Amino acid sequence: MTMGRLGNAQPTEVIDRGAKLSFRWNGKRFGGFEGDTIASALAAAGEQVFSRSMKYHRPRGILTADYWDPNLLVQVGDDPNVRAGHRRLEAGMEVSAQNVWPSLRRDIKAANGLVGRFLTAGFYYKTFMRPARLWPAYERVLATFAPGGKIDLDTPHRYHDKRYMHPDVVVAGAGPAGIEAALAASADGARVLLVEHEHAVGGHLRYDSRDTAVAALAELRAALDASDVEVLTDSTVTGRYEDNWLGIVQRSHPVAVERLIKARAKTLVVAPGLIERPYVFAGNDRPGVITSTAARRLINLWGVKPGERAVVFTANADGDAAAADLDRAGVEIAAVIDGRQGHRVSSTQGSPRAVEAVVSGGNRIEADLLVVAAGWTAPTSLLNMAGDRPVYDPPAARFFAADPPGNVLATGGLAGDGTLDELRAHGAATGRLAAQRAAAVAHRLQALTARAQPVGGEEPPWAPDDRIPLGRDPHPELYRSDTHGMVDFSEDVGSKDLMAAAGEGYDSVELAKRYTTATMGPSQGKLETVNTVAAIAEARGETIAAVGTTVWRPPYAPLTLGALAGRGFEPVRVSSIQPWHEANGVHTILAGQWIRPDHYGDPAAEVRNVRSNVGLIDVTPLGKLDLRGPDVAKLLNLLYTNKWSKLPVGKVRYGMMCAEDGVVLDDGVTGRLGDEHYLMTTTSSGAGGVWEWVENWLQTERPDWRVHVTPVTTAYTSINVAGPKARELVSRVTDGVDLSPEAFAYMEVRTATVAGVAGCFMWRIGFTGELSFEIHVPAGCGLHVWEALMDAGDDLGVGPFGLEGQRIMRLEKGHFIVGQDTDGLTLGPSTGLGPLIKLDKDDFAGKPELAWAVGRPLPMIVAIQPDDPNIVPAEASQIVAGDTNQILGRITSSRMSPTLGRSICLGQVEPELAAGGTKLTVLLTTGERVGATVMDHHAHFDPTGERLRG
Amino acid sequence: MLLVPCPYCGPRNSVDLRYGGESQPRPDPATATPEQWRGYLYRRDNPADWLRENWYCRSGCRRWFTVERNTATNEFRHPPMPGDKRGGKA
Amino acid sequence: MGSLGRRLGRGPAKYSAAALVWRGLRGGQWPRIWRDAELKRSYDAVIVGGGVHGLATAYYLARNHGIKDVAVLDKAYLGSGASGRNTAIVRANYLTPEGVAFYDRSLQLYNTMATDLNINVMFSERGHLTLAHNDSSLRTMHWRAEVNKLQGVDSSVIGPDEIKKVAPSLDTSSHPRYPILGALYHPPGGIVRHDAVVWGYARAADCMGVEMHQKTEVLDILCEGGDGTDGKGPGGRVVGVRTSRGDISTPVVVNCTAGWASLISAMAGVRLPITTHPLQAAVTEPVKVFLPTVVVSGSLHVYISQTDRGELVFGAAVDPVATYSIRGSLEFTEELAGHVLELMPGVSRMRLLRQWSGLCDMTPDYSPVMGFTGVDGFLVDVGWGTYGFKAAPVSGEQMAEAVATGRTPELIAPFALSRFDTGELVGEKGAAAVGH
Amino acid sequence: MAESPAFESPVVRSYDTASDGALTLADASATVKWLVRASADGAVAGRLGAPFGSSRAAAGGALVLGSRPGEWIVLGEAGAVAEEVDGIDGLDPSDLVTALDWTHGRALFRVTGPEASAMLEKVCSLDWSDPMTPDGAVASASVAKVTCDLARNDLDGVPSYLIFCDRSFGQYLFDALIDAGNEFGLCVGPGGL
Repeated sequence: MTMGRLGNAQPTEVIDRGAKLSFRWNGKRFGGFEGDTIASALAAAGEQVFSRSMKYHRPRGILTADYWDPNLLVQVGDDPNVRAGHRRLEAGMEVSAQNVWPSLRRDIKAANGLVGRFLTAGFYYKTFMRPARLWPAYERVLATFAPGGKIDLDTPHRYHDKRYMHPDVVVAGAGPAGIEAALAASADGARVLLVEHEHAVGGHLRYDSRDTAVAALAELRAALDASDVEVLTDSTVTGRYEDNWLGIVQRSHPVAVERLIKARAKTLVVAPGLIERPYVFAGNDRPGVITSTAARRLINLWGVKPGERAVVFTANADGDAAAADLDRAGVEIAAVIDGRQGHRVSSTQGSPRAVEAVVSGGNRIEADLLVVAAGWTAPTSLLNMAGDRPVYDPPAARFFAADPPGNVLATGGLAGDGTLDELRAHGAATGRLAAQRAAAVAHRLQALTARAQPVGGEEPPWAPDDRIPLGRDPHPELYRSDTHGMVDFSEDVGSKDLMAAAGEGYDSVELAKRYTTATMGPSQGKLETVNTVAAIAEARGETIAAVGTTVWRPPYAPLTLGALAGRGFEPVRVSSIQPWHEANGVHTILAGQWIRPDHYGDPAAEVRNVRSNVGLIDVTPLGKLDLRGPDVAKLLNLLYTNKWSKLPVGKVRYGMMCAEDGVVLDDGVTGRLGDEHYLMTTTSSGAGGVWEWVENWLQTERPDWRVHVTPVTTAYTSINVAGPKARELVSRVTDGVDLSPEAFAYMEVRTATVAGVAGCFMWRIGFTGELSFEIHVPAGCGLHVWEALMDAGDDLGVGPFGLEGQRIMRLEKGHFIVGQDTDGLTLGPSTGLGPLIKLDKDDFAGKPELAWAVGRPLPMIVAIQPDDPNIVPAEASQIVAGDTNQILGRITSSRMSPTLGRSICLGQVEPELAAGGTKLTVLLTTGERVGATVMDHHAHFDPTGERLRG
Repeated sequence: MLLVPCPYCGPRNSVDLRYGGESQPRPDPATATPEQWRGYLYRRDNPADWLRENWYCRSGCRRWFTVERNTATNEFRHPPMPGDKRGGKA
Repeated sequence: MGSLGRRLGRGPAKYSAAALVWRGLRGGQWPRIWRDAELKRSYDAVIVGGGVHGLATAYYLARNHGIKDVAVLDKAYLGSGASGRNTAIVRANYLTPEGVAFYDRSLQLYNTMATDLNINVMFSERGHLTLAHNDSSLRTMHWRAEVNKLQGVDSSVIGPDEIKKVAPSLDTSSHPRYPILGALYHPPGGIVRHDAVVWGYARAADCMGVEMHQKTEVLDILCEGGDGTDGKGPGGRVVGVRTSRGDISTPVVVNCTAGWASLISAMAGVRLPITTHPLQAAVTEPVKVFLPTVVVSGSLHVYISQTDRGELVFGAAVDPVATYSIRGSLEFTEELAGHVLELMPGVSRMRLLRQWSGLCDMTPDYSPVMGFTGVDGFLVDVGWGTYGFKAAPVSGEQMAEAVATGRTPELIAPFALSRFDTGELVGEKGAAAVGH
Repeated sequence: MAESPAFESPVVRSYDTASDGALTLADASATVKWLVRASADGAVAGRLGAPFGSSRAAAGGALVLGSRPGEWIVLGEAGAVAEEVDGIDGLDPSDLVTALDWTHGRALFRVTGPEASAMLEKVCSLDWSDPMTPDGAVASASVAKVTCDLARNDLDGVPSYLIFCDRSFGQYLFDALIDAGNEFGLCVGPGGL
């Protein structure tokens, strides 16, 4: 076929012949106009072959000339699989063909066509089994057949954006019916969003050159401009999810590359129109064989003459209209074959430059263009995304949606056929119904929502569907001619493949689809589903209705990962002291969402400084819950395994929490600040979970208890001052509290003014085993207090220490960490804190499991020292039985202790190995086995705890 | 995205809540046999039908509540939103 | 492959390149993969669920134990459930010794499956990377690696530089939020063509006389002598099955229904430690192959592989809300895309083509429930969560042995239902937050 | 209350605070905020007079937000807040009442301008239309993946919203809001309510 630009401007064309654009196609310079698509510009320049087919590498040309055209996937710069039938031409575009080797014109893999009969669908399941060792080689070859474009791994994630919307009515598809629906809904006071997949509104009117159509489109556009309807073009409703939650991708956003809109529509009107269906016959995928829609789009939108001499196979009015357009465009009509009269096209022959149509009866007609109008596919996707299946209507020769939910309404071609006026009237009626039902939903939502304006009056009744239904024009059932041809153009699956698969037993549409991969390609069944079903029905000798179709799955049209990801929010939390950390050479570590100081260059030195002088650590992420009320003690008794009833004011106590299955959940200290006022601390990672856990107990199991729980984790900046000189340092900045050991003993809490900041809580506790003061400072003054301590302690050698230093020191002290030294099955008694599990309390979380566990031999957490003090077994090193591979435990924590100058560990071991002095074999990650010994105490250092009591 | 009928806030997106699973009574720890207690811990009816279940309005009012949902259709019993789910009835 | 080979004979019914050519020339029709048999009134054993587990169980019953009077019932078509919806990843690098031994056996069976079943299941042994983004997950990777090594499974922790070699498309640069600190690398892991496994087992079982009955729904399980109503429940025994096509008498019913396991078990009066959650997956449009291995991130709840067709296949963790609806959600694809781009920023222009979901039968300890139930003749092979596909061959082999011998094979003893009465759960919980 | 001499906001970066008023983001973290808990229908609830979802502008200038069932946030000048909360815990001995100074615990931002709701629609899934979120409405929701308390508090008829989050998220959320507001020409205004 020979294509070219028509000399005279078409009344409906969208190109600006005054605005020339230059771009490159496979390296060569081409020209086009503003308003062209990539494909229309190339067609105007006479290009006929745009791609090679997946399996046989057959030359492929324009088929539908729109977004769904399976032959028009091209690479544009770093953007693969671009729809050349849809993507607007831009100056300087670098466009190249995909799936060609070495080139579009000469493709060596086209030789596959010759052996095609051996490469029947699913052939790879039947071969390459032996010799098995060769399969990887075969696989590499198969992989080279992967279709599609190329990924440039340096492609940046450009600016993508998202927004939420809560419109009353969303209309998907801006054809005449969709526009009328939007206008009518808007006129009824609904907030309406009209979403059009193409670059402009109008649907099929856009490429209809008849005066009535041109006038109607102008009228509809004017009405839209005058309305409050929000219109999005080059945008697609990609999916309808639960409760009318819609995904809408806007490719035309001024700022973002793409914007994903998440809309909670009160009602959805689905009006995408119909998609023209290819006809199956030998050579139906030859360049020069196009749909009637493609012919009309090429001529009327872009002024492209699709050929010189055409055969038109038409079975409907649109085919007739295409013939008229071709004639007007000066294309010689060699023959019009009327499918309604039972005539058929049975094959084409000739080179890509000349299709020779053979019609039923065997007559051959010379031509360079075969235009086919064989029927329609109804893209009922948005109507059926809840998993229900469309229903086939033989007289109309297409599927219709099964009854969708009441807040989803169809109009336009999905609802039926009719004159333009009938379609517009149905659209308007649908819009009104959508608005009425949206009003009922809006009323209900507003009435149920606490913050909403009080809504007056009765809820509007659920409007009945009194639309005058559209008719269904009779249409001949044209699926396959008397020859076999291509069904799925993007997967290279023919009717012969499908019928063979059905004969082999893959005779349900799902099995056939899985076996042949028909409908699995980029067009996702838009063009090929019905022909696929028809082929299976033919093979089974059953009706299309009996075979049925597959479930439509989202997305309606493919959308980029960039659009789905959007900007990607990743919240991070920092303490008030973060600016100081950053100014002082901190090495941070991510703990959950927290950015925390890991160390400031030399963790071992930080440890030595704490042990000999004094150090400060920022422990703000430590979970803190403010507990108030007369029943707090009861609550603590329920949450912790130990007893809390007798905790005096001013004292703090350590507690361990277990879940209902007895597994260690969290631990921490809780202090009593007043008669009915406590402050609970949790692990940093457990803070959120423990809070929900507490609320759950109070709201569901103990609603009668009078306790208020308030999370105050970041209301306070938490600073732990640790080291022999801690008291000296703290005393220099603290007023109103006697810090002497007699007045303020270990495990006590005071309220103090620190560095002029009142209302600070001061605890005498510490994870490090040193004399420690943990100061909780109102967060707005946290940095101030930290700096005051740093200044005041200059002569004492005060310095910061980070998580790593703290981890080393807690390991020296043998304190376990929930989630590191314990795991998802570690029961309370395994921690060695059995004495803290008070089974004589009448109830507490996990009590039954713990009661049963106490008798049982359980794995135990123990302190372990390798016999060679210089060997630090990696955490997770396994403890094994001698030279065997039998696992008896594992190292859960290990470090070199700067204080002891030797390696130290915590580990979990089988009960029989838990006694102090037991010799263990540790399997290092290097494979070497080394000896180690279980210690008498968890604490490697200062087991009696004199230092922290000091 | 499922709309969950929070009795305090009103309908909320499911991601605003934590799913609490099947609602079931906690056995009396004093008298529960291992089988009863572990039945409470582990075993579930898991019907494809109406289910009494718990939700926590995590991003909203921070209240735990119990509702009935049909696990085959994800329809909530009280209060339903008009129009959605099967049949298109209000 | 023994009896299978005899059944298929040497002729063109057997799959081979030669047969392919022969048919290509002769243009003959291949025989049906399985016969459509009449549903009989009685069978030695009935397997509920025509997925990989049910079909594998039937295959091994016939092949290893000569029990061929077996019916596999499915309410839809074979492989219509999770078998055809999973992301087809296989691996053995589990956390617990019992888990490793079990899945390693499964991997062995996958290795020889193509020749055993005479169908190319396209087992692509391309390696499996589990990324660690923080020190606690890195610690878990080390833990798994050490346990794996002790079991003779090829598995080790590698650093960012080696990761970059294995999968160049990963962003191993210092990353603000999800730095790639290391990964558990498991060379024997890979992907398999899941449908081929379903068809292979069905075809092979069919050859040995097993009957596959599609569109045959089980409505009730007929019991005698149990504590519950109609003789169901502990202490009772199975006498038959009521189906949408009539009653069948049988002494043995095996429940292999994954997401629907609770409903089928309830028919026998057995309450399971299972809740049903959808697991969503998605696939992109094809691009030229660039990702040579399977990539998993537990912290990001995502796993990625690229098929030979060039599509990226994505999976994630199960949806938090228990439901039997497999409608799928937008938020899943949003989260997924965000996480994929965290790992591979270069693919932002790839287009998501299709999303779907399947049902997972989740247990409290991320391990299956296999074997006897206290109702005589009623066995379960359930609780497969997100790891059922990779376990299908060994599960079929072991369940067949349990049915044939009446004893629990050692390999599946840790997965007995009774552990939920004694509280002796399996320790996979730690590692399996994302279970692929 | 923030009696300490030096209250430091969690927003530590400095921004150009020139504002054309079209869309303004202000850091009001230093504002005194109290949290009150009591039964939703007791005497305290009566005195505070802002049921869950609504708010009340007190005569003394404080703003009372019904942030949750049985939970209120009272904010404003120290004196004005004191007027509302002083002695509130003694109001009804039969009711458990908690009143605590939350000034340091919560960052507070105010976004004002005709486009304010359009900007919020980019980062929060609530329906910001007048019927669903009228002036005075109070709710809690995720904003850019951080759980926040939100209140609509128009300024002379111009839509304006208060956003409270955990102090530790303050800097992150402030930057996320700036990013969301860029396309509307957002400016950072001078601090304070």
